[in-house]
Amino acid sequence: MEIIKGVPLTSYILLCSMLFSIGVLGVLYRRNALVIFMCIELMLNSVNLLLVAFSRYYSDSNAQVFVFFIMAVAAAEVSVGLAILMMIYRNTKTTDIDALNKLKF
Amino acid sequence: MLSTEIIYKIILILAVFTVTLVVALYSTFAERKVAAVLQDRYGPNRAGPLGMFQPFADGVKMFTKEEFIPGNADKQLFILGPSIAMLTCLMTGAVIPWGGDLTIGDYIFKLQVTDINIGILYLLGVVSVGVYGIMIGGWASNNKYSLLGALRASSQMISYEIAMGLALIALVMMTGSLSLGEIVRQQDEGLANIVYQPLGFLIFLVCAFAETNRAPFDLPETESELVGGYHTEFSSMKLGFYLFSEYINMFISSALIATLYFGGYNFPFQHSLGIEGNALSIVQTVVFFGKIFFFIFFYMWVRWTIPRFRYDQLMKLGWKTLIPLAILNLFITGIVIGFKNGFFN
Amino acid sequence: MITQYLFYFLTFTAIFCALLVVFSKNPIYSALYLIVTFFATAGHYFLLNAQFLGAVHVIVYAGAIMVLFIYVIMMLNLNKEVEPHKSNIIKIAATVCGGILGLVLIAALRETELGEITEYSNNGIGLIEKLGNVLFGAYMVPFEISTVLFLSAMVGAVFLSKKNIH
Amino acid sequence: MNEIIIVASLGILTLLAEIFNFKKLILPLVVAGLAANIVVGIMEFDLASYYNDADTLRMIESDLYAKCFMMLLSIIALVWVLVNYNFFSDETNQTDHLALILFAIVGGFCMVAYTNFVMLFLGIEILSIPMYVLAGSNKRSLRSNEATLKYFLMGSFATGILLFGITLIYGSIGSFYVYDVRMKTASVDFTITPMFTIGVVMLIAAMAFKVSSAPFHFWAPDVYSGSPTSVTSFMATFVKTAAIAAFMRLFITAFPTAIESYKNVFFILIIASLFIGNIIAVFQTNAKRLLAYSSISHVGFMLLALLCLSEATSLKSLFFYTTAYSFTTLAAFLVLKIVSENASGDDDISVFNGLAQRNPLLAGTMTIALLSMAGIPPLSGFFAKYNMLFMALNHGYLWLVIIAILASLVGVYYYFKIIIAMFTRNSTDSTAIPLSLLQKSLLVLLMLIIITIGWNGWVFNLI
Repeated sequence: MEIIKGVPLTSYILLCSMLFSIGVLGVLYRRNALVIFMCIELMLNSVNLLLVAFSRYYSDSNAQVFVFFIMAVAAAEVSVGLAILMMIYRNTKTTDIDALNKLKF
Repeated sequence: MLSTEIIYKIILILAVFTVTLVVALYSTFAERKVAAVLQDRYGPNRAGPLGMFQPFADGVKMFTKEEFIPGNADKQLFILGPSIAMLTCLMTGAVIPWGGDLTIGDYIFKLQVTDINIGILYLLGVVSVGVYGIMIGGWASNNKYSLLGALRASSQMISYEIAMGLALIALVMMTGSLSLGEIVRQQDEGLANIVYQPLGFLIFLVCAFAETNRAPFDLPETESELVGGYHTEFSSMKLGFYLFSEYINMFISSALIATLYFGGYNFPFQHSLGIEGNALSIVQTVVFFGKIFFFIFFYMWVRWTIPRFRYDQLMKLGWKTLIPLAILNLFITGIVIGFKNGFFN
Repeated sequence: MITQYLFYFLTFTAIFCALLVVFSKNPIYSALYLIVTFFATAGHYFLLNAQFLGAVHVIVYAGAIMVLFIYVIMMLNLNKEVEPHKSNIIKIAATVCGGILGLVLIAALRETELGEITEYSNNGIGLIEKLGNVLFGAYMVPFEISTVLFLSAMVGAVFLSKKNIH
Repeated sequence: MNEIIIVASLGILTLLAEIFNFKKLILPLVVAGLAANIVVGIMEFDLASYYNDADTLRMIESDLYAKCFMMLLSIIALVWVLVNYNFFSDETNQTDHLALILFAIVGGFCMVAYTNFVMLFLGIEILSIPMYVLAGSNKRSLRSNEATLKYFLMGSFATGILLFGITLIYGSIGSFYVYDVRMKTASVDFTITPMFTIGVVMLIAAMAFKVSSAPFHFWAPDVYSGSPTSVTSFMATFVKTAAIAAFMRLFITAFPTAIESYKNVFFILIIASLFIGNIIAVFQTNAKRLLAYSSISHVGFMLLALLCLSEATSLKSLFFYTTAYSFTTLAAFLVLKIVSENASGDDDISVFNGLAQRNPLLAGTMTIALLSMAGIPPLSGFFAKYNMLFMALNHGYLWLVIIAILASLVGVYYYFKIIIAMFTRNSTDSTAIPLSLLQKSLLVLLMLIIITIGWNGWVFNLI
């Protein structure tokens, strides 16, 4: 079967670090709550990929099961998060997080 | 060896591709004929003998129509939408076993493009991606009717995917395999799965109707309320892609119903007929297509018999009837399997 | 050899589309690029011989989560560029922060001497039978507990979206 | 495990109440169930020290630590439900609120008893998701909306960081079981790699976020002040206790030896929490924000126990501190809730003006609670702080003790601001505030708890 010839684990670690950083960058850079949320999904996704790479490296199924739980939690989080966004949109007609500034020091 | 395999796979893929397209093409014709029969009229009969060339005439008409993209539409997405719809519906054929093995010389050729061990998951994945074609198309048109149609279509497909998945899980629990090839082989040894999973079959059938957006669940394109639904703004071959993908979906889901619940390419008493080897495989393929054509006919029969649901009825059916039923089915299946394996002793 | 090319192709796609997720003006383009990123990740899963997770990844992320995202974008009709013009300082600060985080991670993890995955042959850890045994064996308790998570997410989503009669 | 099963079943029962229409009964049933849970827990308490259920497959462990914190969380939950009886009075949302709270309690139990990172992660999420929803349970209010959105976005962001941390630790250890991590890190040939360090630091950051320690505190004031007061009091007591217990458990089970390598991180967390919490609180005019900042400063004290993990009294000090802090905070929020509901939802500090004349019991309870928070002897808050500082002193952190004392002196100022308002200012509205019998008895009960639990150290010696 397809064994990854010549792709060191470090490549996967670097790839996932980059994806994770891009996710963090997006969270800080964007103001639209929906896009911020997508960037968080991107972060979780990079974690998943890294776990699968490690699982392959250690020949250990535990990490893949962990990925399973992360997916489950991501799905639950999305359903709640989008419900929150919809609720806010009903009140404010925007998903821009700067429009919500009632609570300031 | 390897190159023979690759060449064979390429040929098989092309063959499946062609057959799918031809069947879908003639399904459009069959649809009109069936409608005519059910309504006691002639249907198309001018183009060629018995109107056999009608689909080609339709195709030429589609191709030569004006290519029109609305000014406010998102151009890239407007083209992407129909392409995804077409792509996803053609992808499903890859895991369906079309017949037994063919032996030519030293080689054994499987009549299945790939027998991956997660075939059912592959199907679910492709089906769930299929929503994007409609969503993107409806969104890109920048038209209220299209948007409403797309919203309806996507929520309908998401809702019915759940019940479909649950019905499939019961089947998987019973067969213990996610590979379609394996499921069909098991039905050769035992009885067809419909005997063990009648409720699961009914749920899957209803969900398959809803997933393909066929009547009585064709709410995304109700012409009386939404003009044309998500493809209101589409014309020419882009519209053709959408319409065509619907027929391909119908063909593929008929094939799936036959594979999962009606023994696939197997038929009763096939080993006592005295034929075997390549001859048997060919007969099996023919039988398999017979089953598929029956279900395609069934689709049309239902379309011209049962009136369309209202949207709230559709959602109620999905969430309040099918999902509880599917869970019940899952539960019963689990208990029966538990008894068979002696968990309760 | 071919897997190496595939690896680089998928990596490039994933990172390029991830950047586009962040920098696209229109939310729907962000969502679509995110879907492409997810498909690239699924490709990586298949390369790593985790077919089952790859398929589940497509079903869950591309088939359910992103559909919900696009659904919400469509419902809210966020067609236009809704983002107000932010001061460039915040954007630059964000870019610097993200960049520094990335650099730190890469610089620190670059040195990791863990060898190649090649040596560890395929023993079917990604196959569904193996995963099922682990999930319903050692991970039985978390599996059951996660039902509480789903229930609370369901109740929460319904609670937030239903209209109150006041 | 029993606690989890009991409370989760109560949650499901609550949902069934909506279907089968016995909503009127459900609140008494839940209260009875929570009380039964506590009774069962106390009966099993002696078993706890050696009771290590094998059938939970090394995912949850009922050791003494877990048992004590589960009991504390159960009692907090029960008192909270009683205190916020009218939070569930709204017929349309009653079962939703109750079910979400019960599920959150299950999450809290998982967080204090995990032996595997999966359970830690699931516990945090099960606790957080209902909290995201409840923070926004006042759907029409923009402040509540903002609170829920901020909480949700930052909470999920922290989850991402937590997961990356767990992954990197897995990458360098090869296991998710905390005891495997301990074994590997304690062995001689283990060297701390950059990957491990980044993993641990990310884990610390995420947990610091969950306990709202500065500099990861920025969400807390907004979320606390935007959410409905009942939910805020749950966050400030239950969620904080569960989070700090999970944080502590991480270090006592997974990296007991690593704490020395990362103590600089903790110095930053502690000093920042003490100063930011206390100093910004001085300028607050909103009572909920003030309590939020004060809770941040208390986290600074709690984290001292993590820093001095090798001291024998660290667990005891932490347990006692969280107990004292939780009941004090519950009392303060109960008073705030009653007073602000009486002032049609206003939660500015000025609502406390002249409270002593309007209702002496309320003013008395609030005074006791605030004095306890400030650390005035002989209230429990004093003993809590004393134990912590004594332990830090034993560990040789004299400078840290001095900083902590200085910071809490600032705290005395703003606590007294409220007390002075209650006793010397005159209110615009001088009508008496009526109290129900339940509220009166709860106020007296909480007051007694605050005064007495510090004496002769029985709570301290439980764990």
